[in-house]
Amino acid sequence: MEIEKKLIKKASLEKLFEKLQAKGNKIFAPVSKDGKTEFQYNPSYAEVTYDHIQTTQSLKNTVFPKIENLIRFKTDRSGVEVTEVDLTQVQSLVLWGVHPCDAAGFNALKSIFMWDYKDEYFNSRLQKIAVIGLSCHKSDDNCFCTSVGLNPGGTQGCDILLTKLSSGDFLAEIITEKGKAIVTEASELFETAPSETKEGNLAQVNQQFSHEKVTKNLAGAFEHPFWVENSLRCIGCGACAFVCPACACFDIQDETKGKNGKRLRCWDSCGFGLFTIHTSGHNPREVQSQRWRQRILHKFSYMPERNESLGCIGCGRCSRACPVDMNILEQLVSLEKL
Amino acid sequence: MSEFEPKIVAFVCNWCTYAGADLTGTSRIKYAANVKIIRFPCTGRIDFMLLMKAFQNGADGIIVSGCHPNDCHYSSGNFHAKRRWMVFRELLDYMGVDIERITFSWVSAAEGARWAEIVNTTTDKLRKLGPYTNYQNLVKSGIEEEL
Amino acid sequence: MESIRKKAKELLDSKQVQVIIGYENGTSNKVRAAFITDPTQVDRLIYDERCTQNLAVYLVKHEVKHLGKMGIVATIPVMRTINMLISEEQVKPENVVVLGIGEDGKLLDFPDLTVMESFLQKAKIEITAKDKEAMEKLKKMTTQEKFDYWSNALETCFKCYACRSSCPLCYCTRCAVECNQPQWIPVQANKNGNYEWHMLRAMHLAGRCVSCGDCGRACPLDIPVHLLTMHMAEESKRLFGVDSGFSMKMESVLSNYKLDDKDNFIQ
Amino acid sequence: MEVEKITEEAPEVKTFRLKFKNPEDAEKFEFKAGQFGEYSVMGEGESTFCIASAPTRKGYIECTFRKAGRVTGALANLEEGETIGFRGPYGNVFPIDEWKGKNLLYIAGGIALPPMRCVIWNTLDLRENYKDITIIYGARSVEDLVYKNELKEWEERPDVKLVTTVDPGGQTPDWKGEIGFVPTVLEKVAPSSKDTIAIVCGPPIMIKYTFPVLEKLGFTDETIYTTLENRMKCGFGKCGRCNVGKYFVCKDGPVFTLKQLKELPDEY
Repeated sequence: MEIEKKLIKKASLEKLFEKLQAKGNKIFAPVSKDGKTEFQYNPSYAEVTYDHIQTTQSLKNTVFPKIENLIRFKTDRSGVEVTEVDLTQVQSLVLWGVHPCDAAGFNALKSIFMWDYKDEYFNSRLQKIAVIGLSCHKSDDNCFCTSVGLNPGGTQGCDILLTKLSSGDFLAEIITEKGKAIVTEASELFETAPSETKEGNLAQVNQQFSHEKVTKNLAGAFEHPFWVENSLRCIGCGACAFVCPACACFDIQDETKGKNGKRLRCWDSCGFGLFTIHTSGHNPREVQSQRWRQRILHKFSYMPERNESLGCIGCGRCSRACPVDMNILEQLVSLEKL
Repeated sequence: MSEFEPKIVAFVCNWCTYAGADLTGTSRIKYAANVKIIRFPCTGRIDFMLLMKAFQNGADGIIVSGCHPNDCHYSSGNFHAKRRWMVFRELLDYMGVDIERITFSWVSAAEGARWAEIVNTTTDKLRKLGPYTNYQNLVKSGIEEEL
Repeated sequence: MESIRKKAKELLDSKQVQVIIGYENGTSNKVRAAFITDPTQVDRLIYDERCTQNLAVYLVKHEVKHLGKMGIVATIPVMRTINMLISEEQVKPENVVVLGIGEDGKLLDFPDLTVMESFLQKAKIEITAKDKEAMEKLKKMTTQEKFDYWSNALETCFKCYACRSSCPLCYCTRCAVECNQPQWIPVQANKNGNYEWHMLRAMHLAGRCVSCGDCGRACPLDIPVHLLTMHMAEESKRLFGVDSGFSMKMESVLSNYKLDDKDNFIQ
Repeated sequence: MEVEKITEEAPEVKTFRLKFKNPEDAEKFEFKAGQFGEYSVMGEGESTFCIASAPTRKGYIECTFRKAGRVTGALANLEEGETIGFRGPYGNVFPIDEWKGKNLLYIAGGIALPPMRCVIWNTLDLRENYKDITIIYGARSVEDLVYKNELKEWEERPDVKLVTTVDPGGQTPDWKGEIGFVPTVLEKVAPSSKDTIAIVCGPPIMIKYTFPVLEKLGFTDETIYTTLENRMKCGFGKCGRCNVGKYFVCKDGPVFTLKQLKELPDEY
C-alpha cells in the first residue's frame, strides 16, 4: 500500500483520540508524571505527552505480557482437566504516540515469536493492536536508532505515523490498511497534506556505528578479552532485558491455588545466573561476562543470522535503566572497532 | 444476616501450646471453632513466610503460640522466634498489614483454659474487624490478570 | 581525588593489591565502577558526590575476586558493608584493602581494618533528607494508607531483581525466590507476588542492611524499595540497640537473642 | 497421558510407560529416535526429557528420569493410573537411515542411557540394516546402572556386544563387568573406527574426555554423534534458554555431530 499523507490539526487530534475512545477502544498512551514517562491505559487526552524522549518501559507488555496465562487446569483424583485460554477474547488496543523505534520493536519480537513455530498467544495480541506512531523531534545521547537501520521518522511497524510540524499541527502518514480504516472512520478530522515535509521536524540522531560491521566482528570475537573487561561492573540484574522492547526470553511456571491453577509464561533474562543452570548443577554460562556476551551476541549475531532481524532497535532504554552504566551504545561502538 | 465467622490459623509449637490445646479438649472446655491448628516442632520453625501464606490463602487472623520464655524444649527456640516476630511485626506494620490480626502468645502444656481464652478473645476481636479483604483482594488481583 | 590516585598507584605498584575497585567517569555524566589493575591507569579514578554506588557488591563477585587481592574505594556505607561481609564470612579481611573516604570526601588512611573499625564506631550514619522525610511520612499514615501505598508502589515492579543484584548483602547464589520446593513467593510479577517478594527481601536484610540506599537507586522503575530495608535497619537499632556494620565481628541480630528482649506484644 | 507402568531402575530413577488417554492421539503421534518431550505435573511445572522408548514400538512412550528438582520430584510421587501432561515431540533426530550398513558404537554414562536406549532399540529392531553393534555403558556404581533387565538381554544377545563398567569403588563383590571410567574402558575395548558411527551420551565431563579417545581411535568429527542436554522451557526456539551460538538445542538439537559442536561456542 502506498503511503498516503494528510494533515491533522492539533485540535482534531484530540477529537480523534476521543473518537477512538468513545468507540470503546482501549488506548495505551504515554503520560509524564514526576519526571518519568510511561505508557498508561486509557489516560485522558490532557494527560498524554508528545514531548518525551523515551518511556522507561517498552511496549512489549502489550503483545508479550510480563505474565501470560497459557492454560488453566483443575486437578483432582479422577485426573486433570485442562482449559485452553480463549485467544479470541483478546481486546483490541490502540497504541498512541509510539516512537518509530518502538514500532519497529514489534518486528523484532515477531521475528522471534513467529519464526519456525508460530506462537499464537503472541500473534493474536499482535493482530489486535493498532500503532499510531509519533516521530521523534527530540533525542538524547542514549538514542542510536540510525545505527541499527532505523530513523526518528521511520514508518516501520506503524499503522499511522504522526509528525509534529512547526505550526503545531501534525502530518499524518497512513501506512497500512488498519491505519486507513481509522482515518476513514474519522475522515472529517483529516485535511489535505501540507507542503511542509517531516524531514525538517525530526530529531537529529547521528549514526555511530555500522551494525553490519558489528555483526561481522562478533563472528570471531567469542573468546575476546573484551567481554570480561567490559562486563566486570555488570551486576547481573535483569533491568536491561526487562525494559528492552526486543528481549523475549521467558520462563514457564505453574501457579496454583488449591486444586486450580494456571501455567504462566513470565519474563526472564539471560543475564540471570540461574537462567541456564542444568539440574546436575552444570552451568553453561557460569559467570557474568558470558551472560553479557550472550546478550550482545544474541541481538547482533544470532538473531540476524537466524531470524533475519536485529534484536535491537536503538531505543537506549537499557543504557538508561542500567544501575551500573553498562552502556550498550558505547560497547557497540567499541565492538565495531574490534 | 449471620454473623461473620473469621478463619483463624494457629501456628503452635508441639511441646507447649499444642499440648495445652489438647488439654483444653480433654478438660472439655468449649471454645470458638474458628481456629485451625498447625503444629510445629518449635516456634523457632515458624517462618514469617508461613504467616503470609496463611493470609494469602484466606485467613482473617493468625495465632502464633509457643512455650513461655525459658521453657523451650530446645532451650532457646522461642527466644529466637521472639526476635524475629519483633522485627517482622514492625515490617508488617510499615507495609500496612494489620498487626491486630496476629496474636502472639505463650501457652504452656498446663494452660488449657488459657488457650481457650486466647482463641476466644482473638475470635471476638476478628469478628469485630471483619474479613481481611485487603489481603484477599491483593491475592485476587494477582491471580486474575487481564487477557 | 589526587590522594586516591596516589594511594591506588602505591598499592598497585607495591603489589599489595592486584586490583583497585573505584569510580570512573561513565557515559552521559554518569559515574561507574572501575577496576584498575594497571598502575598507569590510576588517573581514571575519580571521586565526587555522584559516586554513590555501593562498590562492596564487587567484593563477592566471582570474576572480580578472581583478579586477586582487592583495594576498594569506600565511603561510610561501603565500609559498613565490608564489615558486614567480614562478619558473615563472605570476605576475608586479608583480601581487602580499604581506601576509606570520610564525610568530607577526603581519603582516610587505614593501615589496617581495625583502624577502619574504630573510625566507624564514631562515624555518623546519615540517610538523605529526602529518604528521612519519606519514611516519616509513611510512619504517620494509617494502616490502610500504608497498605495502599505499598501495594500500589510495588505493583509496577517487574522483578528484574536489580534491587537484589545491586545489594552487596544479597549474595546468595540461590535466592529464596528461586527455591521452588515449595514455591514460597509467586514467581510472577503481579501485585501479590511483588508485595511478598519485597517483604521477603526486607526481612532477609533485617539487622543487616547498612542503609546505603543502593537498591532504590538501582530500581529502573524508581520504586522506593530502599525505604523498606532502611526501616528494618532503623527498627533493629531501636529494638536491639545495634547498628549493622560497625564491627567486623558483629553477631547477627536475628540469630542471637537476649533474655530481656521486650515482649510486651505477646500475650 | 496416563502413567501405565512404573519401573524402578536405580535409586531415585524411575521409568514411566505412558499411554495416550485419547486413542486418536495415540494413532496420530509419531516421533523419531533422539527427540524429546516436555512432561508436566500440573501445579508443579514442566520438565524436559528424551523419549526413551523406540519409535518402532508403537502405542506407548517411555521416559526415564532421576528425581532431582521440583517437577521430577512431583513425577516421582505419581502412581500408576495417574495423569501427566505431555508436549512433543520436539527436536531433531538421529539420522539412523544414513547409518545403514555401518557399525554402531554406543557410549553412555549414567542417566544418559535413556536417550540412547531409544535409538539402540530402534536400530536393534531394524537389526539387519546395521553391522556390528557395540554398547559401552558406565555408571557410578552397580546400583546406579539403569535398565538392568535390558542390559541382561543385550548381554545375552549374540548380535550385540555390551561392555558395562562402574567407577572404581562402585563395584559389588559379584560384579563381572569392567571397573573404570568410560573413556578408559573405551580405550581398552578400542573398537575399530572403520565404517563405524559413534554415539556418545553422558555428563559433560564424560563427553569431554571421551572425544579425544575416539579421535585417537580414528573416528572423524562427522562420525561422532552426541546429544546436548541444555536447560529448556518452551521446546520450540523461543524462550532463549538453550541457545548456543546460532543454534537452539531444542530445535537444531539435541543431536549434534562433533563437527557441529566444534563450530559452536563452548557454552554447553
